[in-house]
Amino acid sequence: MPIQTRGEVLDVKRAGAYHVLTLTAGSIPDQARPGQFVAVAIGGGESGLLLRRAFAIHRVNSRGVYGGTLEIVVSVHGEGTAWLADRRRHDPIDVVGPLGRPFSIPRDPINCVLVAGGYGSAALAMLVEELHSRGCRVDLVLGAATEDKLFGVLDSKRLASTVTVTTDDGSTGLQGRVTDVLSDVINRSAADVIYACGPMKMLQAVAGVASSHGLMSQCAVEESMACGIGVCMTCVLPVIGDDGVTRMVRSCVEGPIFRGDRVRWSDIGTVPVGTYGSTPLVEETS
Amino acid sequence: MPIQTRGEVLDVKRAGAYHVLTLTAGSIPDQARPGQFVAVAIGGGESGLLLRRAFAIHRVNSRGVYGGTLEIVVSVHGEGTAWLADRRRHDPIDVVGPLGRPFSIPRDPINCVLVAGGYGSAALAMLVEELHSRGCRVDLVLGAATEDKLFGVLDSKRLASTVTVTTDDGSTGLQGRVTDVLSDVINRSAADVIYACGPMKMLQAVAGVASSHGLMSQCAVEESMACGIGVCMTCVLPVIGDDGVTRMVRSCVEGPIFRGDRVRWSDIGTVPVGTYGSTPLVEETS
Amino acid sequence: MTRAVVRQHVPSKPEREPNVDMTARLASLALPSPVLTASGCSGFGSELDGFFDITRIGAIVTKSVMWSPRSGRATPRMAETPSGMLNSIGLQGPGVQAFVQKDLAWLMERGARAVVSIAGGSVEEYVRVTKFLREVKGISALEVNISCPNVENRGQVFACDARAASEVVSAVRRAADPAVPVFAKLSPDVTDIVAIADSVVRAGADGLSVINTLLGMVIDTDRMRPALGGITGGLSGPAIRPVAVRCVWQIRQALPDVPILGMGGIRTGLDALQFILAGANAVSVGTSVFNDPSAPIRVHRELAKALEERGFGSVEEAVSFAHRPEGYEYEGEPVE
Amino acid sequence: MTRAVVRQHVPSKPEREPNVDMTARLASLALPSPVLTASGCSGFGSELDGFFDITRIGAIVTKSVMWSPRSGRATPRMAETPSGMLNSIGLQGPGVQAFVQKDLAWLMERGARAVVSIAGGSVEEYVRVTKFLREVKGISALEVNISCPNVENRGQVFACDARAASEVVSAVRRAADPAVPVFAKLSPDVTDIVAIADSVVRAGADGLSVINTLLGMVIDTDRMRPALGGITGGLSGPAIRPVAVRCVWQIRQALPDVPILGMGGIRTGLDALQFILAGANAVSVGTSVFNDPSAPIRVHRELAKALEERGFGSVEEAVSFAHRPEGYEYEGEPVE
Ligand SMILES: Cc1cc2nc3c(=O)[nH]c(=O)nc-3n(C[C@H](O)[C@H](O)[C@H](O)COP(=O)(O)OP(=O)(O)OC[C@H]3O[C@@H](n4cnc5c(N)ncnc54)[C@H](O)[C@@H]3O)c2cc1C
Ligand SMILES: Cc1cc2nc3c(=O)[nH]c(=O)nc-3n(C[C@H](O)[C@H](O)[C@H](O)COP(=O)(O)OP(=O)(O)OC[C@H]3O[C@@H](n4cnc5c(N)ncnc54)[C@H](O)[C@@H]3O)c2cc1C
Ligand SMILES: Cc1cc2nc3c(=O)[nH]c(=O)nc-3n(C[C@H](O)[C@H](O)[C@H](O)COP(=O)(O)O)c2cc1C
Ligand SMILES: Cc1cc2nc3c(=O)[nH]c(=O)nc-3n(C[C@H](O)[C@H](O)[C@H](O)COP(=O)(O)O)c2cc1C
Ligand code: FES
Ligand code: FES
Repeated sequence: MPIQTRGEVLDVKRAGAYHVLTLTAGSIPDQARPGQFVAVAIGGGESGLLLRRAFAIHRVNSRGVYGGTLEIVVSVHGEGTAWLADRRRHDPIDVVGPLGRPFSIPRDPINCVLVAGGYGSAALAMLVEELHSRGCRVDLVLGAATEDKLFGVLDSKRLASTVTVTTDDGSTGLQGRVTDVLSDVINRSAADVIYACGPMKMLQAVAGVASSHGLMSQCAVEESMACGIGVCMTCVLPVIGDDGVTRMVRSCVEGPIFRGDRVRWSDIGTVPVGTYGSTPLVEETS
Repeated sequence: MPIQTRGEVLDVKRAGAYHVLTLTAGSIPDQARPGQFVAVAIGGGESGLLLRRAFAIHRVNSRGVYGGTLEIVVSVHGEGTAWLADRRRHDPIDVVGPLGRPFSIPRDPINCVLVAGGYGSAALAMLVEELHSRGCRVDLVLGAATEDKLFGVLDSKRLASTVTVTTDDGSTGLQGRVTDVLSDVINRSAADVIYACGPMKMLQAVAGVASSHGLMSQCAVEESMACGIGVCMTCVLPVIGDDGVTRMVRSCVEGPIFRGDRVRWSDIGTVPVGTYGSTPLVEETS
Repeated sequence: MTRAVVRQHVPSKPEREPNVDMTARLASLALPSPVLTASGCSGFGSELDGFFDITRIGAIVTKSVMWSPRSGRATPRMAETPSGMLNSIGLQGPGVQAFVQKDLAWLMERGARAVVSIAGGSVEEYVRVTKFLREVKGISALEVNISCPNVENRGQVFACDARAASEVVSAVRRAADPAVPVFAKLSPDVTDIVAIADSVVRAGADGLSVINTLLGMVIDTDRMRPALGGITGGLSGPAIRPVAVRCVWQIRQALPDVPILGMGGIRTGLDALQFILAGANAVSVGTSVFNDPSAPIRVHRELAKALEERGFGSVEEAVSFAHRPEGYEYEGEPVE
Repeated sequence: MTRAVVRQHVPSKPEREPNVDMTARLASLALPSPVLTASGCSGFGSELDGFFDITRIGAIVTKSVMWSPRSGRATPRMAETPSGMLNSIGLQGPGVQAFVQKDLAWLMERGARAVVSIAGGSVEEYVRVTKFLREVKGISALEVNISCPNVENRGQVFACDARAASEVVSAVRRAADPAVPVFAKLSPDVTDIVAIADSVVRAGADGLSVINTLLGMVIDTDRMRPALGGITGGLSGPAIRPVAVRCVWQIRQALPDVPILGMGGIRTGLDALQFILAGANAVSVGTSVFNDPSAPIRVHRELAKALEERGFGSVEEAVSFAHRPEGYEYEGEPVE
């Protein structure tokens, strides 16, 4: 069960374009599984920013000097992330987590390809460890617009069999997109399953490549979330259920990990015709 | 002319119940005169507290290592003052000032009694220096509810001829109110004029004592202010003009220093009958 | 309106429970706390139960439910705004049948009180939902969300027209179990909320929920289009609190005896106290739950403490206290 | 509504002036900037002139002036609220004669443009003020503050009734110098703001100022009474921005050609851009001045930069741009 806890910032480090924050966070580190996230409150009592911000749990350390700690990787985007990047050691911080369903972990030691765009790799670090500890082969594909927006390349090399890097501008690695190299990596590694985290467009493309190879993909999506705990219905996207019916599904509690072949990527931002409960001719408020 | 400047917190010290903040503040320290105040913005860009908070300028140092600096004395009251008390060295801070009209300074070296309640003494420090430098005799009366709410007693002893202290609970000095001792001090020091800063009720009482001795008093009032610069009309109180007519006068630009005999103390919070422009039978919005 | 003789501020020690009767009387209900959740901000209760014991607050007000399952609107469904947010969920929900079988059953079994919020696109739909709920035992109250477009009248929102609002409320009142109080939830987006309040009370509402969201809009300055899939959305959160308190005050002035469930931007116990002093018999905590999932129980605690410090022996004594006549002065003013 | 062909985001160097024509066309006016002050939030201009050159913004909108001097309401006149504030000033002012002799004369001599806001308790008072102002040369526009209680109709606010609002506006339009545009300032506290907008435009308004404050209230939880001397007050600041943007959007949808001066919670250039994209031809910055006395000129600068980054060559191209049809897509979406 998720908890709410008042922790403390232990450290803020720059890593390329990102800020890595280490936080104490009660029992969250003990509970956290790969793919889960936390929701962080922004500002103090005087804050006009009401909604928590969601961040993948990058790493946990359940037995540090300060009790359990966790790391998040913050890309500054708007006011909330700017505030976080501005934190200093010992600042208080209010965290809810762990949230969402984790990645499914294979029982057998199979071959896994993990694909990340930008800070998406932050969400994969714990997964790499877990898969590795289960004897899986892990091949990584990391992409970003520019070199400074890559995250965790060096770190990944420790446990992954291969790490392939792409950048849009060719500032490092291969010039291009992760999907330009994905098929090759899949073939080379004889992949059994794909894990992915990154921008929606990338996930869509990765899910497509996976399907074309007949592979299952698990994608960590990012939808705007007001509550993060399943009570507000803002974070939905159209997902096809086991019964073949499309539903508007909450990504905070039923995700953020979805099977790539189940998300109706092209229809995100719409309620596709035939969605369960859709009444296209009537419009209602709130 | 007041300016707006982005300064930095250089120091935060506790002093009894108060926090003394030292700020860099552009050219404000150079311009500031005794009795003027600054208006400080609360919170960063994410702040939901829109209105600046007003603080008397306690001291200035126009040639410090960091350029001009000023001190304010903060009594924690609500969210805004709590935020200020929480500042740390090098935090940015946005200051507008110097605001308001200063105390009138006598041309001749006369005898002055200064009365302060609580943190009101913060507003009198520069005045003491100024009066002293002009050869005035200065006698101080400082009162507060309890000892920790007295401010600047020791400091005052340096330049004042006498310092009389009262507390409501008798925890230090004489038990009672400043007005219990004021007549004595006036007589003892052969006072020519009274200066006062503190809660409205105290000012009213001091103005009364001054009048009963036939003395002029200058009182620094505290009204809720939305703008502090004269554009909003929230900070008014009923003041009798030279023409004998009562007007609702802006305390931010026409005050905060008023002659004690001109403020209609008992009528604060009302628009007294006969006030210029009052139309008691009609109610209008905004 | 009960008037209390107010005693001096009594600073309370944090450890012990404040000595205040927190029972809220809301129409025929007696709830153990005057703090409820708000419809659409607490799902059907189960998610919050992990953060605090939901049986300890007044009630869970469930997400407005319609007759059929509904997919709701396209995303984006939210936009953050200064001290608030916009939402355009479009009443996504399972339909009343699945709601009763699954969600309401869970709440009942859990021992929590449920105020069931209902919605409809026509008077007929409201009645159908109400009749279905009539067969369910244990519902504390119905809250009628009338901020829905009337499909039979060019989508005009029921709550914005005294006649349409009264029609819905009177039909629901007639269809519902007579023992279950019916609350009408008012929209602030009207010229005269007192007139609407008066009409729905005449139409049979046992109480009023005040207020629903304000109609608002954000333009996404990157896409240069409305930020929400639904174009406009409902504004909620502390930003709207002054409007909500004003609505409660005005209605209490005009209707001294009507039970009022106040809401709009409540974040702390003192915020809740504002509503109660203005005339609310109980309050709902909505958007603040997104910031602090245990906000309802924290608000309850803070409110109990604030009431005790002000010398009230019960919530009821504080209800409408800010309306007391001029002479009736409060003694406990803090001394400098 | 001018539609622009939008070019790619052009990151601008901070040093040079953005290459954007900032002329605002508002009825017959051509102002050098689309950023104005808001009535009641900038006095009569002189105090702000110390913080920035007031001749560089579109205009100073002066505090609403009535026929006679007015003392205004009792204090407290303000209460801070989340991301906003309440005020109940009660139109304190010098009366139109002293205003013209002293304040307006100063503004004219200073070379600033003045939009003069007028108020009244009756149609007759509005007309009297207007006739007096007709003799004064150099006024850029009149803004008619119709959020005043009508003393002849039990204090009902003119702005809340289409007929009363139209009567005032048509009388002012007839009494004013025909060369001076008359703007009617609308209240958001109505069920249907488009209906009011439509009426006052039919009554002769050359443009609309959208919006005035929302009616709100704060209870002081220490005194346990309404915080304001005036009991209720007007809510302003960023808190109300989504309501204001929605009002501008709705009016622009219904009245494609009416000049709109948008306002309500504008703090930054991107906030101003929201209003312009939603349909405002120019904007007023009100409450934010209290936070940042040079906000109007900063908003002007930030807006110019934001327009250039989005590929607009002029303010005018951006007006109503968020209403463009679906197919008309924006090319400059940021790439990850
Ligand atoms: C499950 C999940 C995991 C995430 N993990 C990370 C991570 O590890 N590192 C990281 O840098 N970012 C992550 N994000 C995105 C991050 O939450 C947003 O960048 C952040 O909320 C933006 O806040 P802001 O105040 O800076 O931006 P603003 O644009 O000012 O935010 C305004 C509102 O929109 C919401 N919002 C804006 N962008 C996003 C977005 N991309 N996703 C969700 N909500 C958004 C905000 O939460 C806020 O409510 C994650 C998002 C989700 C849903
Ligand atoms: C000219 C002047 C000089 C002052 N000098 C000092 C000083 O030297 N030291 C000091 O500690 N305080 C001083 N004050 C009072 C100080 O401004 C308030 O205590 C402070 O604004 C309270 O803010 P808050 O957010 O903590 O309280 P809140 O009650 O949360 O504030 C809410 C709103 O009310 C206003 N407000 C509340 N109390 C006061 C008050 N007493 N006076 C004016 N506005 C108020 C705030 O500015 C804010 O807008 C002075 C006030 C004025 C007008
Ligand atoms: C995400 C969200 C969904 C809501 N859904 C409903 C709803 O289904 N029915 C309803 O009556 N009110 C709904 N509301 C309105 C709230 O119940 C409440 O009246 C309003 O938000 C004001 O209270 P608050 O500021 O505490 O949130 C919703 C509000 C939000 C923020
Ligand atoms: C202190 C104050 C005084 C105001 N006085 C007037 C006024 O005299 N006439 C008027 O038309 N509007 C008045 N307003 C409303 C503003 O002009 C503006 O319409 C409203 O505040 C919304 O804009 P904002 O959020 O930018 O302040 C006043 C607002 C404030 C805060
Ligand atoms: S974010 Fe509220 S339900 Fe998912
Ligand atoms: S505080 Fe605005 S006029 Fe004085």
